[in-house]
Amino acid sequence: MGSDLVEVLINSVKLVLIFLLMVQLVPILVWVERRGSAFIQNRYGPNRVGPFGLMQLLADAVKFVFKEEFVPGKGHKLIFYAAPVVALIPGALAFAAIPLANTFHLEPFMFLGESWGPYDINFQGYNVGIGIVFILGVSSLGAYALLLAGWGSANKYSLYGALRAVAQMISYELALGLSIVGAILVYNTFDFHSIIAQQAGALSFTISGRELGIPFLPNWGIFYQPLGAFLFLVAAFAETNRLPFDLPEAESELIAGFHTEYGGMKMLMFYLGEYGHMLVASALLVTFYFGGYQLPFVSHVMIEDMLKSFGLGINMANVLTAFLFFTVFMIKCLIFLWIYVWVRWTLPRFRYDQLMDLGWKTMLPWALANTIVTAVVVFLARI
Amino acid sequence: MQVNDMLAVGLNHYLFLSAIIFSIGILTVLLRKNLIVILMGIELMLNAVNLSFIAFSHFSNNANGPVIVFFVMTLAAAEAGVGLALMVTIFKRFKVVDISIFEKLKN
Amino acid sequence: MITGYLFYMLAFLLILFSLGVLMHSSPLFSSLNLVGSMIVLSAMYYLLQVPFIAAVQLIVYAGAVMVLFVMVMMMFDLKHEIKIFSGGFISNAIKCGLAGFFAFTIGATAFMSTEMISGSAKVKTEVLSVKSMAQLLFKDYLIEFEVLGVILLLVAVGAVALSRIKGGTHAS
Amino acid sequence: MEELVPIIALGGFVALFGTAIVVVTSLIGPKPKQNDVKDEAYECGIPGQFSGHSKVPVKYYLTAILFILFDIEIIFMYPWAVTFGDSITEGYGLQFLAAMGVFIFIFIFGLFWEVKSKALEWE
Repeated sequence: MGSDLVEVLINSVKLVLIFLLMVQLVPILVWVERRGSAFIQNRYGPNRVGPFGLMQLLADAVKFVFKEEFVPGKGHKLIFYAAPVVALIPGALAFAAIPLANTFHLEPFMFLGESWGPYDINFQGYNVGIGIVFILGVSSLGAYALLLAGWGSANKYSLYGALRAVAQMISYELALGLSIVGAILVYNTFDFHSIIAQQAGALSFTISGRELGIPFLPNWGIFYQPLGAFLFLVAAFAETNRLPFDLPEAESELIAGFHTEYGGMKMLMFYLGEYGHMLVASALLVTFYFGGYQLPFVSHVMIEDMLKSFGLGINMANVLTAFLFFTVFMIKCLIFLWIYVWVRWTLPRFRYDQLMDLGWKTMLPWALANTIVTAVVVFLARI
Repeated sequence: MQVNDMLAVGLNHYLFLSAIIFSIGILTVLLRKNLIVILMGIELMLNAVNLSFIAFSHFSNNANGPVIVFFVMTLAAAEAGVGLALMVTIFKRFKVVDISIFEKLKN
Repeated sequence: MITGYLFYMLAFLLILFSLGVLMHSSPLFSSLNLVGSMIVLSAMYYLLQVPFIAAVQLIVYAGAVMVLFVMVMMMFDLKHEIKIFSGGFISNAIKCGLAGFFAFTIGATAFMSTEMISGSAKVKTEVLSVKSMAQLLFKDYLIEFEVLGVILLLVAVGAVALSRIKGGTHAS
Repeated sequence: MEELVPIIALGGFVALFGTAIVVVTSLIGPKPKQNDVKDEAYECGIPGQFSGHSKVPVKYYLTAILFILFDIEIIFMYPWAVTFGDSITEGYGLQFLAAMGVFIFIFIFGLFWEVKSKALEWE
């Protein structure tokens, strides 16, 4: 975790901050979702509490805390309480593995009368090296929260909702996993830092030794893997149980799905898990296909030099650049999160058989075709 | 010195752990009545063997272990799939998932 | 140093979860304990510097096989079993004794050969790269790899065929 | 491996955080009054009908089993995809392509068979 006290301190604070970032984003996303859907449906949405209804979230949180504690009579108490806690973990673990900004360098500095450093600090919770496989592994644990919630509440609607949700999640996990194979073929690595570094600069292909470039487009993965990106986006919608794939929560059939019996803070924790999954999916999409934290055509060295020419110290310039890239990354993520809200009010809900057909008979073959075509093209281009 | 000796983990620590897990798996298979739990005991035994494969490969600097573990995982998953398919069929027929069903197979 | 602490912590958890599989009277909790031991094993593989296998352990075992187990448990809705062990006291004692003897034999062998193992083994410090694994998988073990593909196909066919068997009154 | 420490630390922290929320809200919130009707499973007002052995379609389980098998086949593609570029530059790309080609052919055959046999039909 670090070689000396300051590094351990920095890394611990970083972990907590990244988790709190995820947790704090949820109320904002709920606000965006409510205002956004109101905007799309031509109404106001929450607008009484605070400016633009921003304080509504705070009021809701207070209300959640003072809700009555309730466990269904036939339910299993331990499992019922454990499910929302389990729902939080996969999203948090996965999000902390994604780099949010460039690795920045700290020159030796004085702190508490001693000299510390130099450090190279990753703007991420931990660097696991196998990046995407780790995230797939951790997020596949998300199914347990649903199963535990469904079984623990001893309600047939909950159980059916949970089974539906799990069947849907695992079906689309295939398409999700296979759509990334094309991108891995292009990048030849699992590591996020390396993937992002390969997307720097302007778009350029190397086909059997000759260099072809399109100078006005950034070198983003979307131009290499358009079909893969689209399949990934659709599969991510299904993985997070969002409309048009929110069959597990179809209120006309299943009341509210696996969290029918939940209320108050426990319900909110399921929301945290769901929005955490959305955030991870958007962050992965940005990292794989939209250049990650990078600004198109601008490297972090250029910005650091520019800041230094304004008379800032080296450490200050590096930290400011990292925060700038962090902002860029969050803006890119928020654009995709807005697409989640947008699609919700644009497309109607699927029927369950249509959903399964789409997953198994449409997305899976297309993802397979994408993989084969990418492999052949990579082979022909590099030979 | 004493603490450092304790904390130096070698191959035999992993092998010993693997043996313990394997024995617990064997006991699960031998002692439990429920067929699905017996299947889980088999999974536990396979995992114990996987652990020793990985430990051997780690301490002898060899990449063969992980590849074989990969194969074992695949076969274990296949075995679990067919095994559970059988369990569901047995449950449909006998309404229990117990090794006592084997006594009823005579007629 | 830190590896030692991590090893003992993970080993303790692993044995605890495995005993949970063996001892818990509810099959559902047995399977949840097995999920726990799979996750701990994955952490242990990470400790042994094969992160790819650790992730595959999470995806295949914890994320797929055990989900199936837990799902089947929930479908059957099995109650706590009053009598969880088969056989009588004497036969169980013999079984326990045999398993204990087995563990003792392996453990004793492992400890007696301490000199040999720590003498000849050079501990690897770098992470096993996926590339060296893939080299083996797609060159040396090529036949086995393709055969595994066929086996998976056969299992898929078999599972579908087994699920088609009619019997009892359960909804199909 | 050093990175295991922060992963375990974050997992433990999140678990503690969640448990703390559950415990604290259960202490702060109003205590429930015991009530037989309230304890019943919520089924929109009609009397509860949850019995122990609810009939869950085997369909879900069949989907899960097919998922496992295809998931493993996809996992096998990951080390291949990562190594493929290097294998081309080192001169045995064709061999790698053929190895995975046969595997993917078996995959496609399996998928085709599943679709044909109506194992993936939902009514």
